[in-house]
Amino acid sequence: MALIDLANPSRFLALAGRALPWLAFATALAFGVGLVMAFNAPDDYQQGATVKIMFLHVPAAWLGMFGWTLMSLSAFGTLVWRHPLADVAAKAAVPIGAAFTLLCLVTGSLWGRPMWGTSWVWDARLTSVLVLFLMYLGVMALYRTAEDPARGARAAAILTLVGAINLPIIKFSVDWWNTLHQPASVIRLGAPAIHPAILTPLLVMALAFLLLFLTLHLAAMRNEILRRRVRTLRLIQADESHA
Amino acid sequence: MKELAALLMRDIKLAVRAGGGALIGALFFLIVATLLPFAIGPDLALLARIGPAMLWIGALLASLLALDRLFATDYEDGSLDLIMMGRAPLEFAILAKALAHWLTTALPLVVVAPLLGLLLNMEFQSMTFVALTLLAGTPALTCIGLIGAALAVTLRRGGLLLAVLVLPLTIPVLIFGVAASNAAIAGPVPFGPPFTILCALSLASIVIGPFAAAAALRHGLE
Amino acid sequence: MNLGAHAGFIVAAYAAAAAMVGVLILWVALDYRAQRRSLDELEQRGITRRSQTKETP
Amino acid sequence: MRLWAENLACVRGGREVFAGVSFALGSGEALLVTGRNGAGKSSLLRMVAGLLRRSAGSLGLDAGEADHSIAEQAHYLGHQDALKPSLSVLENLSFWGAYLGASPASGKALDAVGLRDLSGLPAAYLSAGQRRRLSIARLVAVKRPIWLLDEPTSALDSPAQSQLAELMRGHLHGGGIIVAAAHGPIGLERARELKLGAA
Repeated sequence: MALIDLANPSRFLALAGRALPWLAFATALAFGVGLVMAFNAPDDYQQGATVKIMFLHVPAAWLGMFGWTLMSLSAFGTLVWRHPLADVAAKAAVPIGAAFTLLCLVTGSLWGRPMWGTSWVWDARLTSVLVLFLMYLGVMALYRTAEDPARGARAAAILTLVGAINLPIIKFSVDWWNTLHQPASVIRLGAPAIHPAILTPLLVMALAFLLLFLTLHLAAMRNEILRRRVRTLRLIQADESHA
Repeated sequence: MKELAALLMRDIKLAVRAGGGALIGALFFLIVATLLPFAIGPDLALLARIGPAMLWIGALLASLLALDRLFATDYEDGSLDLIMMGRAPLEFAILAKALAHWLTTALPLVVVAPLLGLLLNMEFQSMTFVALTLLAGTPALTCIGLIGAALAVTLRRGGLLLAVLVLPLTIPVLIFGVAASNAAIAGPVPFGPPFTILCALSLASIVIGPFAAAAALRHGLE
Repeated sequence: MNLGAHAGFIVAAYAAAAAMVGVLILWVALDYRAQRRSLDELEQRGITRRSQTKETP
Repeated sequence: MRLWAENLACVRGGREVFAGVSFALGSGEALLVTGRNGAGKSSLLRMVAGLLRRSAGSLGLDAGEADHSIAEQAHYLGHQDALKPSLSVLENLSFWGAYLGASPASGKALDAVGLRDLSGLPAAYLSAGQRRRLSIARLVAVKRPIWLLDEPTSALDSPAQSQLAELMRGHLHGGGIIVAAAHGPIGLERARELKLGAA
């Protein structure tokens, strides 16, 4: 199934219709297994049971970044290969990626609360995730203001690629910024020792999150194609009644 | 009265729909508040102390910069002419537009403020007080900004001109807004006096703003 | 399975995750229904895409 | 009802656009304002609509509703269509209906300009001609005695122009007054002409 075959929206819609139930089933299964393993995982010797929040926090961070990577690939599709579904994929991925990044921030602050005594601390990694979240909101705002999808597509693609190039730079500068202001009161949010009994549930949860992302993304793409079809039909409706 | 309700609803619908400017102010506010710690450093104690001031500056800029398009879009598509030919007095029509703008731009700021208080490591109690002062102060910012927006239309140059024209006028609101918030948090000064003055400023500007803006529109438009 | 002293935070985290997933699923489902409805309404009015054979409305 | 003007003058940016313009229109009468571009046709209309300050001269409406200004008893159809792209056809029309008049007849107005079956469509999708017809529908939706039309037929195809002529005839027949600015005839048979910038 060459990528080009997917180019035809109607075939994509048919495929999405068939694949969605299976994907949804796989996601539910993965979550079922993941949650059971997460809750039976041993407590971390240092942080006790709060380590269970990590099973949400870390996968959410990975998925937030996965979202932006997916958008960057789609940006290439829009700008370089002019693939008709590229912008649909990018636009559909933005809210989902933003939601996962937000979840990462929320679980991060809930995890930090018992340890640092405050719900937010300018830890380097958490701050970079916050910047990523702001960039997601920027792209969402851009899509919201551009009424005509074609124009919005190219603008969003460029912003996404510029963002992708800047993310490592931001990560580096935030790390440096964090070490520069090494406040005594902050315990470095060191990654907990990945004990196998904790690692496996983490990976399963990560898989579950990934499947969830893909399911939602496929469904959101289907919605976007329908939305654009409504738009074209409305244009035709205006032309026809003009005749 | 019905005309004003129709105008209010139209402006709210326009702001909320795609392309409308409803949440852009809150987003700007979020980004401004997030940038500050990068400049000041993650020193939580310092951030907590200057938190109220930061939130007020952010809210001030967010609500003013979003005002720039208040009359400009209506002027460009010809709606402003018809609004001036309505049965309702222009002052009340402007007040309806101001209310619509306040609901869709300034109110989200008040809602987002406590959330940003988290970033600046402020206690929950101080966050609610800052939100309260913002709630009392943002009507003044909107109504003062009205005058700038009307002038910007007649002079046909929007953007930063509005901020330059209007920012000096908002200094009293800023002073009493931050004073009230700090009084609530640190508090040698009692919360009451600055807060009541802030409310007085808002009430005064709700009266002055629309009249001045209407005068500017009437005499400016060629 | 005892969640220890900070049980509240763990529950809060999982609740937040569930809420977020719920919102996303709801958004996708409602959006799908809304687009389907506008599409059916338009097609009912005999407006069809040019790529298909163009019946006169 | 009588709309009159006595030696109106308009000076903009130090340049005298026109001066000494007088006219009087009774119920059912129409005035066609002609002249080359820049002669001040639009300025005269905007002045009557109260959107432009008079440099000199006076303007009045006898026997209209006493406490309402001319602007509140006039429709103004300018070059722009005063439509919001994100609002639908019906939303745009019913807003102006509610804002400009007591009980707007939006449905009847949409039928009059043939846009009824597009009522749910956002205005962004309309063509220039359709936008112009939706703007004209405003005149039908709300009853106002005076119509100030600035090149009303621009962007209208011939069926729409005859539709407009029909509406204007109905308005005059009902005792209304029309002041229209245009380059050529716009289907107003018994209209007096006022040439601006004859110099």
